[in-house]
Parts: sequence; structure tokens; C-alpha cells
Amino acid sequence: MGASKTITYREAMREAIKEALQRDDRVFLMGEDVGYYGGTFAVSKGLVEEFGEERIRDTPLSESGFVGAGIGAALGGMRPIIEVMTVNFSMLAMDQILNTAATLLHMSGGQFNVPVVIRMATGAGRQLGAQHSLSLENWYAHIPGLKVVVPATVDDARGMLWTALEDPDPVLIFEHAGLYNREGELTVNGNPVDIDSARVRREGSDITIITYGANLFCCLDAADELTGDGIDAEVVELRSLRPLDVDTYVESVQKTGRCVIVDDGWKTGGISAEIGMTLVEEAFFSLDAPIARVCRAEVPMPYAGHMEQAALPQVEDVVHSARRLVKPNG
Amino acid sequence: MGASKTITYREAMREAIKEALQRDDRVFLMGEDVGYYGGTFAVSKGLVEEFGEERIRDTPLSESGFVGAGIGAALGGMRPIIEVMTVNFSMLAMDQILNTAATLLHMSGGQFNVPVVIRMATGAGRQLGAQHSLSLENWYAHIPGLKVVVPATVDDARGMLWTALEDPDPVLIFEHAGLYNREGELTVNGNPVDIDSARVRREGSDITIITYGANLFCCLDAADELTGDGIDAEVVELRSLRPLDVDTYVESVQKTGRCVIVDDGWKTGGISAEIGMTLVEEAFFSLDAPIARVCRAEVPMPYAGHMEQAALPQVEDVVHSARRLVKPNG
Amino acid sequence: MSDKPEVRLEKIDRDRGHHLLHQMLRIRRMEERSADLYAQTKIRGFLHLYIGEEAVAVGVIDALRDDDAVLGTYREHGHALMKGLSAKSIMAEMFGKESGCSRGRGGSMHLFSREHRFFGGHAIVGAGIPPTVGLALADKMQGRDRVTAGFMGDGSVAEGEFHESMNLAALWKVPALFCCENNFYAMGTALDRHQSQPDLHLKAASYGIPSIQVDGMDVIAVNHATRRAVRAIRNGEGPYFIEFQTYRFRAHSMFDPELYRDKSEVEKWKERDPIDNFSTYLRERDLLNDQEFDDLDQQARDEIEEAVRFAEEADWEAVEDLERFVYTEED
Amino acid sequence: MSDKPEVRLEKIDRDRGHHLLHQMLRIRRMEERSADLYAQTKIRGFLHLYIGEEAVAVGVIDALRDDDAVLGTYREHGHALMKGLSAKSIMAEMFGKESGCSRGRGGSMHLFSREHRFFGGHAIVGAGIPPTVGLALADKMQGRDRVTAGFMGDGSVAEGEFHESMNLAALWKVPALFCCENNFYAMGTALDRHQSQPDLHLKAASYGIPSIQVDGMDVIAVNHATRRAVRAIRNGEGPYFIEFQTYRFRAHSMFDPELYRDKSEVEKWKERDPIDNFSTYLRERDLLNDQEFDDLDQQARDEIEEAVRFAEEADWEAVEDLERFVYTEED
Ligand SMILES: Cc1ncc(C[n+]2csc(CCOP(=O)(O)OP(=O)(O)O)c2C)c(N)n1
Ligand SMILES: Cc1ncc(C[n+]2csc(CCOP(=O)(O)OP(=O)(O)O)c2C)c(N)n1
Ligand SMILES: [Mg+2]
Ligand SMILES: [Mg+2]
Repeated sequence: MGASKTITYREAMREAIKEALQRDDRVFLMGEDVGYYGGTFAVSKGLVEEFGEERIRDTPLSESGFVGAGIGAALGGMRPIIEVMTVNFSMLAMDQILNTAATLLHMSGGQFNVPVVIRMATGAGRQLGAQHSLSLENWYAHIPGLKVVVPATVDDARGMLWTALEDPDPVLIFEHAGLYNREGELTVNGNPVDIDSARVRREGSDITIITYGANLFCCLDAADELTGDGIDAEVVELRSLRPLDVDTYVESVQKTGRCVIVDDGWKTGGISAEIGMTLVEEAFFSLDAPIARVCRAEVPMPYAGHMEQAALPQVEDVVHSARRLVKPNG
Repeated sequence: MGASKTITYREAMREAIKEALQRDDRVFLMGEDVGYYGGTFAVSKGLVEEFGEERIRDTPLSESGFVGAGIGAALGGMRPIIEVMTVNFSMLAMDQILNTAATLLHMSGGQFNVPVVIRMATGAGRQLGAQHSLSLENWYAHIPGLKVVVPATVDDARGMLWTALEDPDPVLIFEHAGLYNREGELTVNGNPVDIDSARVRREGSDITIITYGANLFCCLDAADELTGDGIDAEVVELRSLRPLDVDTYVESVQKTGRCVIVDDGWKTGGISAEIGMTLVEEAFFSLDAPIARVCRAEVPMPYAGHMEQAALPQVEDVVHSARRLVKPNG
Repeated sequence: MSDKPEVRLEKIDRDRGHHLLHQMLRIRRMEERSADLYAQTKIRGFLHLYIGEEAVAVGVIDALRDDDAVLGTYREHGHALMKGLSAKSIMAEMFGKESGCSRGRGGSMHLFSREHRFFGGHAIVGAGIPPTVGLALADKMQGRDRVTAGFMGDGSVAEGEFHESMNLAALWKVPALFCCENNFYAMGTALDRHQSQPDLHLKAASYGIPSIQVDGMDVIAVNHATRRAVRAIRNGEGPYFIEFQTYRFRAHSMFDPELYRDKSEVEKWKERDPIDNFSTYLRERDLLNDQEFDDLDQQARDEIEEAVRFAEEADWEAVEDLERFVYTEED
Repeated sequence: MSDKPEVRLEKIDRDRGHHLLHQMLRIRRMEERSADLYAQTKIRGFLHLYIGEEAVAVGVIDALRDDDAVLGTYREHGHALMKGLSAKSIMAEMFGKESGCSRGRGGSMHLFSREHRFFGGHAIVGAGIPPTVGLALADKMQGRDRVTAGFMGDGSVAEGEFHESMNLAALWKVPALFCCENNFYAMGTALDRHQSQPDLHLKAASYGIPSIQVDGMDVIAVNHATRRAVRAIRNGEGPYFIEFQTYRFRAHSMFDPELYRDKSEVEKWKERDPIDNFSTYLRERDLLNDQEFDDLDQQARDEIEEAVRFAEEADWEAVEDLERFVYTEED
């Protein structure tokens, strides 16, 4: 590990984009208000002044149109970074992502790969109501042909874009909107990082907590709190939702025998079900207890703050879940 | 049980629509080519001649537009049956279904319910390639605010539409395209049927096979074949994917101790994961073996027939899976 | 910014003048107060203010009947107030309280009222347009002479749903009034950078929909044009489209640092403030004096203050109710 | 069905006339043979024939350079053949064989060839249009003078993506040629029942894109109009839109019972068969005689028969390869 500097997630992402633009002529950023507005989350602030309108390309409100145009540009030899402001609006571009970006290589018998990177903000917690609070990265993780990454740390925010741009196939990057202001230690002169492995972010022996994105920090807090109960929790951060690094979390659960999965999306049919199911398939005989899920309540997200917080996974929910599994009669 | 008659799934659906139009002035059918073409799958053949252009309303190719218009018409007191030709094209209407139909009641604090019925064909098996072979009913089953039904029998094809139209909230009906030509025994003068319970379609004691839609018939065949191995399989048909009738299949698995889930969609993040996970949550201590999934291979669907068949769940796959669970060393 | 539209002024008497002015003042004061309350973190989430655009909602909705329907965007406080929702119910909603018009579930972007046929509050740009067509279709199919008015921003014209909806509306000749609030920006993107044809009314015209461009800073012009449109629609002539040229004086939302436009541009538009201009117009005709203006304004301020008090004192919904209203409750 | 477009005939000599006629015959014979093979269940899935519309693909693609790109719909056999894909590779694809142009993974609706810059084969109506814009954008950004030609049906004009794409193309002035094959039906829905404005070229014009309507049954008219458009595009003038009025003589797909149109309408259009008409045109100018026609036709038939034999004898891909080509294989 070299030197490091304190930086926000937003700044790390901006540095990543900036470096990509400097490194490779074929890279450009496109999306709604990435230019003169500076990006809805201020990620691209200042970039249009530095790189010009062609490479920091403001688009009209046309999600399907500009995502499809980005796919075409990738086919034509460019390396677009397409910013779909938030996952909520990406529903409008779903057809292009699913039926074009993810299938072209296969349908063409291996001839046309689509090297696009699609970034979007995801998640709830800012009282934006039902239409602006979705977490649907699990849907994208369902699609063969895509890779889906969920950077939680500043090193990953900076490093994953790099790797994603070098990937010949479509990579989707989900940035939890609650992370942009969060500070972390960035490795100076960092390198690209892998985009297909999970990380054990805290070692422990009694139970495994599996999570990703902004919930990593909630789970680390929960693990700290659990030490008060004498429970030593291991925290696995997925980093990538497709592919899922099943080996890493299976290994952890084989060690601990217990597992809580924490995820920002709705429970029924969410990514946590997939993780649980792979554990049943691969670690069934190591399980000492049922697997628990801590997810979003099954409601469109309400606006009122207390209701929203009640609908989202909280540190206490994780702690309670873990306790119940480790000490069912405690 | 009263008298019955032999009828195709297509005809049963047509009768259901016809009866709905006769029963209730507010009902109308809208979608691409439902009128003069007679419906892509000939479901609505003859209806425009009988009911006229207003009530059998051909739409332009505008999935988001006409699904949204159907939502508006429902808010305005009508009872539209919206036909989105196939689930593949419904991606273009995803935003209206997810962000409007499913959320309006909640966002309005209970004021505006949306009584629409949205029908679409789903599934693969007809060599239509990657863009026309999706099975994404699991995505819709992930959305709070929707109900998602998957009729497999002619009685359900006929009866579920009725119940769906009486429901105050959005109901999605997925019709596996491979079923339209299939014949079955329709109960004459049948009533509406419930749209939220699963059915045990074959009783058995050794293993539970859980499935839905066209795969019901594949699983019944597999169960027959398994008797040759002395394995007595129970087959549970879900009928509804949201809500999932967890109690019914949990009870079955508590009895058999073993389970194979068969589903037409991609495995990773599919509905089978959810079913498996609920079993872990509710029947963990009854499980004598890991749960197995038999799903679509994780590829965009190839055109060539032999490749497509290899990608889809087959009777043999179900049989092998079941055998391995019941007789792991056999 | 536009050719001066044809504005045939109807005879405005004192009462009517005061009424329209008062409506604009109510909206203005509500929006100003909301900005404060946002700074105090009483209102959270996104807040999109309508200051500068009041003449549009007031002029349009004044031309509608009570039983006509209205759909708005996330910038819809003014429309809701004008459609008859009380300031109390709106303010309580923005506070997230149970007595809010959407029970605190919607917030600023999702105001609703069944009683007033106010169908939201849509925050996916363009997504309110297809339901507008559908509501109008329902009236047509059921033989009612109601009109459905759907508001949309200039930005939404770039969305595919706008176009799908125009085509459907024209094909089916539904009684819909499309009200495009062209404030020359979609967030930070100027009109001519997001539309290859910035004369937006021409877009609807290309579907064969009667379509005009109107000065959205002039409440009388707005009202007059809308009355004409509504008459045609109720006459069974099918949909109608009006592009209202207007301007937002404030940032897009409370997060917007407004890097993309010059202060001088904003100042120029402020010279056309719809409230100032209409006041002047009334004064010049001796239909308004200072005292009257102050009274109307004070009334508006009082109403809003009372609404704020109401919202402040209102109850939070019980957390136990979280999972209600996902499906209709049977009674 | 349309005003006779301005058709300035270029000088056609014998070679050129024969060349264009031959291309149309190759497509016609391939399509006819495909219909048989479908009946024999050698070709499966959906099959959408181009019979009647040959003049469009031939006239347009003849006006392009080899390094220009083409995108088609699911009715793209003719375009693929004309862009240089061999009949063998197309036929093998429709049989689902490994030596097919998409390795048997695509089928009739998804023909592809990197070598020929033929980018599919798109079966979601309208979904090929945004990538058309993007391919053209890439050329523009990289300073290349290539053109990207995207084909689409009349039905796609109702899809939102069409409109989003026109706006993007016009704003960014990309070197794209939009070729709308208006065959007056989207499946069974007649043009005037799915478009409130059936003069489709006016739709693109409303974005400020140069846009014309051309007789798509006249290969010379098509070719001439395209050459003019391509010249403008290569000149840096931005996108161009051509509506080709044409007609499909066969059903929409092999499943279609054609309940929605009269036989007499089909017969009337058949009088304008692009092959017959062009043959007559050449004969009248002494540029073609019976023997020559028969030779060209026989050549076409032979080529197709050879392609069928090739497809028949070709190998199936190994089932073990099923999971290949989901992600790029590193080499
Ligand atoms: C589909 C979609 N894309 C993006 C956004 C984010 N967004 C919210 S408002 C807005 C600009 C809309 O501009 P306009 O339609 O002109 O309305 P205005 O805000 O000017 O009233 C954008 C991009 C959104 N809400 N929905
Ligand atoms: C988005 C989408 N909706 C529906 C379909 C089903 N469909 C296939 S072709 C077609 C009609 C298209 O008509 P047009 O664009 O005029 O092309 P043509 O078939 O006449 O060449 C329809 C509705 C589809 N493939 N994609
Ligand atoms: Mg605007
Ligand atoms: Mg057509």
C-alpha cells in the first residue's frame, strides 16, 4: 500500500472519469446534465470546461435514445461512459440494455461486443418518494451478458471505472447516492481494481454478514455493536453482483455456519434470495441455522422520513437478525 | 364439478375476454394488433367484428404510451385489458408499470387505485432468438403493488381474467406462448377462480417439484417418469407469483423434505431463488437435502433448435435433479 | 424569446382581476415560504419551486371546470393549490404529515387529491402524459364532456412518451389539453441544446393536433388561450396543445447551483414577473390600488402561515401503517 | 398513394441496369426459396419476407460505400445480401447452422457481419434506431467520412425511440441516413390507423432533418435519392431521412392469415412490382432482352440453390458451446 489521501466518493468518481478521459481519446461521458449543470450529483463538475462539449456530452431527456446511441458509439469504436442519472430512470432504457447491449455479442455469434460503461445512482434514504428511491441493481444482475458492479469505497469508485472501461463487454456501475458525500482514504496512484471478486471487510467467526454498496457501512457498524453481545461477525462485501463471487462468501459461511444478508432492495425476488439460494446449493451441510435477510420493506418508498427509515435496513435490524441466529433462545 | 368441454388455452382466453366484455361495459381490450389482425396469437380473433373498434382497440407500436393510457383509463373509471404482445416488448412499458401503476395507490396515500389488467405472452421454445424469448415475470413479481398470475390450465386461463378484472389493483397475467395450442378440459359455466393460491397438482411423498406456467406439464411428465425409480413426487403449481402462496409449498416440503424448483427464466436472481429462500426461512429444519433449481441456461436464447432446447428445462433435467436429491448415491 | 402571441384581452372586471391576482399571490407566497421551510429542514427531499411561472397554472386551471382533471409534474404545488387543494393539505404533505393531501407518502413531488380530481404529482419526466391521454379516453368512452389537462415541461418533449402520447391522442381524438410549460431549461440544459426544434408547439402540430404558442407570463393571455382550447375540446374536436413560454426565477431544485445560466438572463425575465405585470395592468385600468393589493397579498400570506402552523402541529403517521396502501384495502 | 416524387433519372447503361436488376432478383429468389424452406420446417422461428420491397434495399445500399454501416430490422435478408453477406452464410443462418453469418445463434431476424459492417438484424421495433445514431456519432467524433444507414418500418415511427433518436441525430448532426420503409402496414394495422400523420417524412422534418418521400417501387428513384442524401451527409451536413413508399406482397410473417387487407389491394400493388417495372424500363430502352433476363434470373436461382445445399450440409454447432458468446472470449 502506497500513500493515501482523504477524498469523498464523489471526488474519487470524478478523478476516475477525468483520468479515463485523459488516458484514452475514445472515452467520452454522456448523459443528462453531465455538462453545464455539473452532474446531478456534481460528479462531473468542471469537466465540460476542461474537456469540451463533445466529450462531456449533455443529452436531452431521452434515456432509451442516448443509451442506445452509446451502444452504437461503442460498436463504432468509442468507449462511452453513459450516465443514466438514477436507476429509476433507467427503466426507460431497459430495452436497450437488456435486448441490445447484453445480447448483441451472442446474437451475432461472437462478432459484436459492446464496450459500454453505464453508470447510475441508486438507493433511497433521502426522502425522495416512490419514484426516486428504487434499488434495482438486482434486475441488471439477472441479465447474462452484463457485468454489474457496486463500488462502496473510494478506491473502488476510482478503480472500478478503469477496469470497466477496459472490459470488452457492457459493465454497469451502481453508485449509491448516499455515498457521494462520504469520505474515505484513497490510495494515491492507485491502479485499476478487479471487478469480479468479493472482499472480506471484517473478519469474524460466529456469523457472516453479506452485503454491498452503502450498506457495507451499516453492516460494519452492526458488527461492532455485536461484539457487545460477544458475537464476532464477519462482513463480506460483494463489490460485484454479476458475476457473484460465490466462492468467497461460501467459504466464509462454511467457517461461521450462519449468515445474514443485507440488501437495499425489496426482499421478494431480490439479490439476497439469490445469495441465500447459492448458499443452500453450495454450503447446505455447513449451515447451523436458517439464513436471514434484512431488506427493504415491500412498499413503494414513502416520503415521510420516519416511514422511509422504517422501510430501510438499519443497523439495529442487522444486529437483531444476527443475534437471533446466533442465540436463538438468547 | 359440473360438465366440461375440450378447448384450447387460446380459446379459453378468448372466451374469458368475450365474457368480460359482455359482463361489464367498462371493459375494453387494447394493444397492438388485437383488432383486425386478430391478435398475434389469434386470441382476440373475431372480437373486433363483434364488439367494434372502440372496445377492441388496435394501438400503434407505443408500449409505454398505450400502457400509460390504459392506466389513465382505469383511473377514469374504465376496466382496460391491456395486451402487451409479449414480455419482451413490455420492457418499453416498464416505467409505466413500475413507477405509475404499482406506486400510485401508495404515493397518493390510498386515494388512487389502478384497476388495470395487463396480459402478455411469455416464454421461449419456438426458435425466436434472444429478443423474443424472455421470461421475465419474475421481475414483475418483485414489485410491491402488483399481482402477477401465471395460468397454466384452461380453467385458470378462463377464470383468472375474471378475478383480475374485479381486483381494484393492477394484475398482470402471463400466458406462456407454448400453451395457446394446448387443449384441456374446461369447466362449463365456470366461475372466477382465486388468483393468490398455489395448487398441489399431483400428490407425492418423496420430493416436491415446484413450478408454474407451461413447465407444469413438463414436471407432471417428470413425476410420472420418476415413479419408474420408485420416487413419488408431489407437484405444486404456483399459479400466482405475487403473492407467492408460501404456505402451500412449505407444507408440501415439510412433508417430503426435498425440493426441486423448475422455472423457465434465468437461474441467477430468478423466482426459483426466492422460492428456495423462503423454504430456508420457513422449512429449514424439515429439509433433508439441498434444494435444486432447474432453470434456463444463463445465455441470451440462441436461435438454433438444438441449442434452444439445451438451454431450457427439460423433463430429463427435472428427473435427474430429483433423483440426485432423493438418491444421492444412487 | 417568442413572437408576441395574439392576445385578445377579454373584459376583466375588478372581481375577476383580483381573483386571478390573488391566486398568483397564493402560489407565490406558498413557494417562498416553502423555500424557507426547506432551509429549516422542515420540508425534505426534492423541492421544485414554481416562482415566475404562476400565470400558467392560474390562467389554465381557472379556465377549467371543477370536474375536469389535472395532472402535473414534480413542479406542481401551484397547480394543486389552484385546483382546490387547501394550502394546509399541501403544506402538511410537504412536512410529511398524515393530514397531508397524500398522507405524507408523496411529498412535494407527489401531491394528489381524488376529491379535486388532481391526479398528481409525477416525477418521472414525461410519465404523466400517457395517463393524461387515458383519463381523457375514459371520458370520451363514457360520453362525458370533461376535459383532462396535463402539464409537462419543455424537457419532456424529448422523451419518447411525449410522442407516443401525442400520436395516441390525435388518433383517438381524446378530450385532452396538453399544457407545455416551456421555461427554456430542462434542469441545466438550455432548450436549444436539448431540442433540435425549439418551437415546441410545432411538435404537437406535426401530429395534426391544434397547437399554439402563448406568453406564459401573461395570465390573461394564458386564460384566454385556454378558454378557447377548452371550448374546442368540449365541442368534441379532440386534443389541443398549448406551449406556454415562461421562466423559473429560482433554481431547478434546492440542490441546483445554477452554473448554467447568467444572472442577467434571470433578471431580464424578472422584468416580466407575471404578478407585477398583471398588477400594473390592473392599476393602469383603475382596477387595483395599493391597499387592495396589500389586502390580497396579506390574505395570501395569512393563509400560508396558517397552513404552516397546521402542518407543524399535524401528526406523523404511525410507523405501524408502513405497509398500508400497497394494495387497496377492502372495506 | 403518394404524389409522384421528382425522379431525375441518371443515365443507366446496360451493365448498371443489369447489376441492379440482378440484385433484386437475388433477393426475390432467396425470399421465395425461404418461404418453401419454412414450409418444409428447415427454417424455423419467425420469417419476414421482403418480397415487393426489393428496390429499397438495392437502391439504397448500392449508393453506399463498402465501409459504410447498415442496420436493419427483422425483415433484413435483402439488406444483408445486398451489403455483401453471401447467400450461403444467410441461408445457413436461417437453418441454424454453425457456418451461418451469426453462427446459428441469430436466425432470420438477427443476421450480422462484422466484415461487411452489417450491424443486424434488430427485432425490437425501433430499437435499431438509437444505435444507428451512435454508430454515426462515433464516425463523426473520430473524423471519418463514413455513413451509417439505418432501416426502419412505418410502425417504428410510433415508438418513442424513433423520436428520441431523430432529436439526437439532429442536435448532434451525425452522419446518419434514416431509411423508412413505409409499406403501409405495421403487422395488421394500416398506416392511417397507427399514425395520425401518415406522411411519415414530415415527422423527421419536424426535427429539422432534411426529409423526403420517394417511390420505393422504383429502384432508380431510390438509388438517385439515396445518392443525393449520401452526398449531403458525407459533406458534413448531418442526418438525412428518406421515406420509401413500398409494399409487402406477402404476409407479415409466416403466421399471418392476412385478415386485415383485401386481396385486390395487394394485386394493385403487384402491378408496380419493382422487378417487373425495372425490367420493362430496361427493355423499353433496349438495355435488356429476354435471354439476358433469364440469364440473370438463372444466376440468381443457381446462387440460392447452392446456398441451400450449403446450408443443408452444414454442421450444427456443438451443444457444449451453448454458453459461449455471452461474454467476449479472451484470446
Ligand atoms: C425520466 C426522467 N429522467 C430524468 C429525470 C431527472 N430530472 C428531473 S426534472 C428534470 C428536468 C426536466 O425539465 P422540464 O421538463 O423542462 O421541466 P422543468 O423542471 O423545467 O419544469 C430532470 C432531467 C427525471 N425525473 N425523469
Ligand atoms: C417493441 C416491439 N413491439 C412489438 C413487436 C411485434 N411486431 C413485430 S413486427 C411488428 C410490426 C412492425 O411494423 P413496421 O415497423 O411497419 O415494419 P414491417 O413489418 O412492415 O416491415 C410488430 C408489432 C416488436 N417486435 N417490437
Ligand atoms: Mg423546463
Ligand atoms: Mg410496415
